[in-house]
Amino acid sequence: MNLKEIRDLIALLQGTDIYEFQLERGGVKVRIRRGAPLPEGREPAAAPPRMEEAFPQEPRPVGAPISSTDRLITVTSPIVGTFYRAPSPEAQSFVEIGDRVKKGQVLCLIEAMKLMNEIESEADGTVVKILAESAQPVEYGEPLFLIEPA
Amino acid sequence: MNLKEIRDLIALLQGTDIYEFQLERGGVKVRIRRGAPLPEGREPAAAPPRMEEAFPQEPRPVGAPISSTDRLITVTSPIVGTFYRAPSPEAQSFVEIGDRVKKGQVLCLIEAMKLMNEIESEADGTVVKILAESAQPVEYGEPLFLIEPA
Amino acid sequence: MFKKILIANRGEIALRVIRACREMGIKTVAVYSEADAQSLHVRAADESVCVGPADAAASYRNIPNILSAAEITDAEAIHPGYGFLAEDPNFAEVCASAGIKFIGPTPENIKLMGNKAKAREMMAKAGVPVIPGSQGVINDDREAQRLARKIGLPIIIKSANGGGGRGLRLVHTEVSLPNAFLTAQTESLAGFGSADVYIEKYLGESRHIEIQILADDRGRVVHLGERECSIQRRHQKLVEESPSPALTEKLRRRMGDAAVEAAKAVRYRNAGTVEFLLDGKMNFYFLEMNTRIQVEHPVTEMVTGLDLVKEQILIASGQPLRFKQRDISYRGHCIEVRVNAEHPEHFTPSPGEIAEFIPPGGPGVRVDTAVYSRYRVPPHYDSLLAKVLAYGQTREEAVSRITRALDETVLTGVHTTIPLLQKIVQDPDFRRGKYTTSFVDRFVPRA
Amino acid sequence: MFKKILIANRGEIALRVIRACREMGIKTVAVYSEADAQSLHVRAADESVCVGPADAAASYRNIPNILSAAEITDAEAIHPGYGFLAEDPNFAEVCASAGIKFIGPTPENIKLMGNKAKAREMMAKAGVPVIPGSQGVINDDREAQRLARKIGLPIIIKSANGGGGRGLRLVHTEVSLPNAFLTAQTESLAGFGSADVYIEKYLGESRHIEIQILADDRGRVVHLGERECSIQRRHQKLVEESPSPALTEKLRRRMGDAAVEAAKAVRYRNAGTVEFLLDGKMNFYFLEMNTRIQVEHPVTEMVTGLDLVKEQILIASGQPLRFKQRDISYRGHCIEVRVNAEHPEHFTPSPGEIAEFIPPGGPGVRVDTAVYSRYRVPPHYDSLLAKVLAYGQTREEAVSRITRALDETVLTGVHTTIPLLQKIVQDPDFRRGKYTTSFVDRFVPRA
Repeated sequence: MNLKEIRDLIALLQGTDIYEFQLERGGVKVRIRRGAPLPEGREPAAAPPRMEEAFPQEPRPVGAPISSTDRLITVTSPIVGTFYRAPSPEAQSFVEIGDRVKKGQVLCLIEAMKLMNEIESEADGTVVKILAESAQPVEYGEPLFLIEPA
Repeated sequence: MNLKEIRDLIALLQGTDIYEFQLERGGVKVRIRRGAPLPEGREPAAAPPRMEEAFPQEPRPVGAPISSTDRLITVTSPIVGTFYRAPSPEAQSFVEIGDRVKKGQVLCLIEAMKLMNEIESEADGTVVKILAESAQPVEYGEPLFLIEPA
Repeated sequence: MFKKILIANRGEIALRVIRACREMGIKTVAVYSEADAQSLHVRAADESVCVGPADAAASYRNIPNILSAAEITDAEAIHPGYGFLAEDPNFAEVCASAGIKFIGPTPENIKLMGNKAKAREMMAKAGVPVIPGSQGVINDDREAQRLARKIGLPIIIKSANGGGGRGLRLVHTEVSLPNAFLTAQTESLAGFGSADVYIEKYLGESRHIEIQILADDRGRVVHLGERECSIQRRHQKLVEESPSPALTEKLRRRMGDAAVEAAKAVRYRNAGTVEFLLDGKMNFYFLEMNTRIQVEHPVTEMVTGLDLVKEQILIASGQPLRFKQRDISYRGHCIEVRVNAEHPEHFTPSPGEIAEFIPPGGPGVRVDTAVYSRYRVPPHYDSLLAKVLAYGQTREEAVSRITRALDETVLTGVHTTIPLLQKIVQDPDFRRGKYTTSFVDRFVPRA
Repeated sequence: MFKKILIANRGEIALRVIRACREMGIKTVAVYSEADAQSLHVRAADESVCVGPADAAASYRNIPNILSAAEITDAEAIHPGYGFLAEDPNFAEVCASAGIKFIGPTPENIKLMGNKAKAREMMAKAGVPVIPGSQGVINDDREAQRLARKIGLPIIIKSANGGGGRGLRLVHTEVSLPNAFLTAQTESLAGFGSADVYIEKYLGESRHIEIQILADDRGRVVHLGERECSIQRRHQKLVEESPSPALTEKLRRRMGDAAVEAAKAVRYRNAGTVEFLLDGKMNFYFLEMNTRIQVEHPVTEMVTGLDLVKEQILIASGQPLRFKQRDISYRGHCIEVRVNAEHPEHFTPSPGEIAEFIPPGGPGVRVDTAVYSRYRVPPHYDSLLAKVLAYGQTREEAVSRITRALDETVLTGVHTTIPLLQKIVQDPDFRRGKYTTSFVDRFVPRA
């Protein structure tokens, strides 16, 4: 199976209500699961903001890795506060995308109750993605960095 | 199995209530799961009668044939009233199980608003089962007789 | 007191009556159509009887089957709810002849008030103010023209057997009168089985205010204050409240007295509502009398603390009213909104399965509904899903609370009028209490 | 007035506070643990912040995270609800030092009333009747013995830092006293961090009656009448009502006055509850003061028409009370039942997914809940699913209505206390209003 086939397959599934699809080529094994696993219901009429629309379409799985592959490590915020990529506005960021980091190395600061808390890397690896913006609030469990372990 | 086959397969499943489908070609293995996967819920504790237990476990499909085979005709009550198998307490029943009946033949009386209403057979055939008891109330659509058509 | 009552209705009002019976220790019999076998009113009743197919004419309006259901279950009385057989004088009569108590007014009350022209005449005689117009039925366009000149245009031509705002013709110019008159007669004949029409002066921007009354067998009548029902679309009420933001204490007393006089004049019995039009100059006029419990009765319950359905049952069982006019007191303010299964802009009905329903709750909120998550709204009956009521110490609190209640209601799977109701209760004029029967027009695209 | 309030709680009380804020036009911030991401209070709030994992110690009791959440969302005030941080004087203090208004009493109020022995002493000084017993803490068993002889057995040994009935020892005989005293000290140290205990005479069959008070910054205090809370199991209230079937008008006034005196004596601020024991001879004694909004506060709301959470917010924002004692009026009767996710006989918690929930509704019924069909009740928090309240013109109507409401409630998938509550409200003694704190024993198998 090549990239084109996969692309075609994805296009094929797009817009259907199939929510699981498996394929094994060797002994020809197909598995299709369709129909929303959640109870379906027609969409309501466009309306002023209401509690029924209060949940984001895809609630962020708090504290869980958001990467598609399990190989990446997600560094999440252990506290609630304000995220800073650098020790001061003028200073350089602790890390940039592509930087190699060591376990225990400071990745960012989170200010909470007037105190700066250093957030350290949990493993050796490479910074693949920075998910929070400097000077923005972060909640508990919010993903901050994706690290590809060395 | 190629993309076209898969596409056909998906088209086939679209609009059905199959929610899981498995196929193994080697040893010919098919698995189809259909009907909504009902979310499980633990049984409630034994409790005093409450509305939550008010529905019978298997609500009688009103007005629908209750026989397992579609060949039988169900004569249902077209009105609400009291069912009588005979014209008077001393008289013989209009019909018994095993009797052959003709279309239009009176099968029973239903008393409603002090009036006796004759209920007739909808077809020629044999009385297979009598489902209501004499002098007992019947509601609209309640099955009264099963007739095996001649 | 009755031991068992049959409820000849469905939906939230059937459940409402069952609740009253349960609290009074009275057994209940639900009737239902084949489309309603899984309905909450069936689930809530002690017994239930299927009385016909989905079509209401063959089930909920099927008098022989409903009476037979009462007979086979030994029900001593029938509560008709609203709609269906509630205002059918024939049904009330047949109940009486079958020895089953009809929980509502006498057949004569229903018959008289069903004839709007006659009712109008009767009220005028009793000294209740009526809108300037004809005395009884008008038979030809010449007569209509003479009257129009006397009372002045514009005028409304109404069917004597219509009601609830159905079968109206508004006439602005004399030249259009003859044609309009003929059309009104034809429509009346087609719609209500009689060509009888009558004429009233059109009063322009006005309010629709109704007075709830209770009358016992001994001729004692009390009123329970007013409900303001001006928020309507095509004479279908959407929002009701009590007290009315328009009434002064004095006017309230005068309208209450007039309603009591109206009820006494026709020897009315049980619960009823006298509808008045209140014009821009604060003059009020008798419109019609509704001879049933009304959809919006909970508004009155919230401010008086009374249970109107229980009072209906007590009266029907022959008990005298337990209170005098001076015992009735009002507290706070209540607003009701009607959540219908309709598209909020085009008002097309929207039956189907409710995916999720989380009703509002908390302080001051009452919900009357027979729907629930995964309930399938049948296409055969009216579109009312739920009545949501908010009580507040003040009108301001009631308004903020009904707004909050609507915002927190989760009801998906079908279209509902919630978005329209949200717009209404957030409208600055509504918040100020400044509105007339034309208020809803601003939210509804012209047809 | 505050523009934004953070609610440091979850479940129905968080929703309750959000409702009050919405009605007042105040923005809300919900905090939640990872286990509560799909909770209704999160859905209902304008903003939400995850403050920790499921374990409440690391989330709902996590002071730094909750204060940070207030800071990053610019919330000006925090409502603590009940439980969690509501009666933590340290939290109230830290809020003050962070410039965030704590919606509740002063840290001093909380600290003082948290020490039951001290509170007792203070109340006795202020002239509020206290149960005969020790003045402050008792330090050794000899002292305990002397006191027991003076006031007479049986006595109860209580932890000074306990409360809500936790950490009690009932002593019937002098010979068992020394041992019981030692055990009580040990348990108090283990359970509440201090070996301080005090002693009260055991009064036998009695009622638990509490008075709701409101106090503003200017020292004005009013009471809102009583709640009868004698229906308890192991000091957990199951059913509450107002008015109490036991009180006379005179006794009500005396207890109300005593509660106001108690609040004034400690310069109390915001909403609070003074709990009294009422013995068989109609003598009442101060038990403790709860320095928070209570689970059962809606009972008072139903009979007074007030919104207690709004009053809390108004007081916290510095506004004076809007009414005097004579402006408070009572109407009708209200009964509340607590529906818990517990086995109705063994009281083991029953978390899990609710299959179907159809709350009761209709006249006089209020439901405060944060659960809905398919909601998963997490195993981490208290078991309260819903508070169901019934209002009636009379106690009789309220009793028949709460019975009806329980009967019609559909709540499947988890075990609930509904069957027990049904038995309680149908009990002839309950119906007569004749019960004491030992009432529930008859329904509960002995351990």
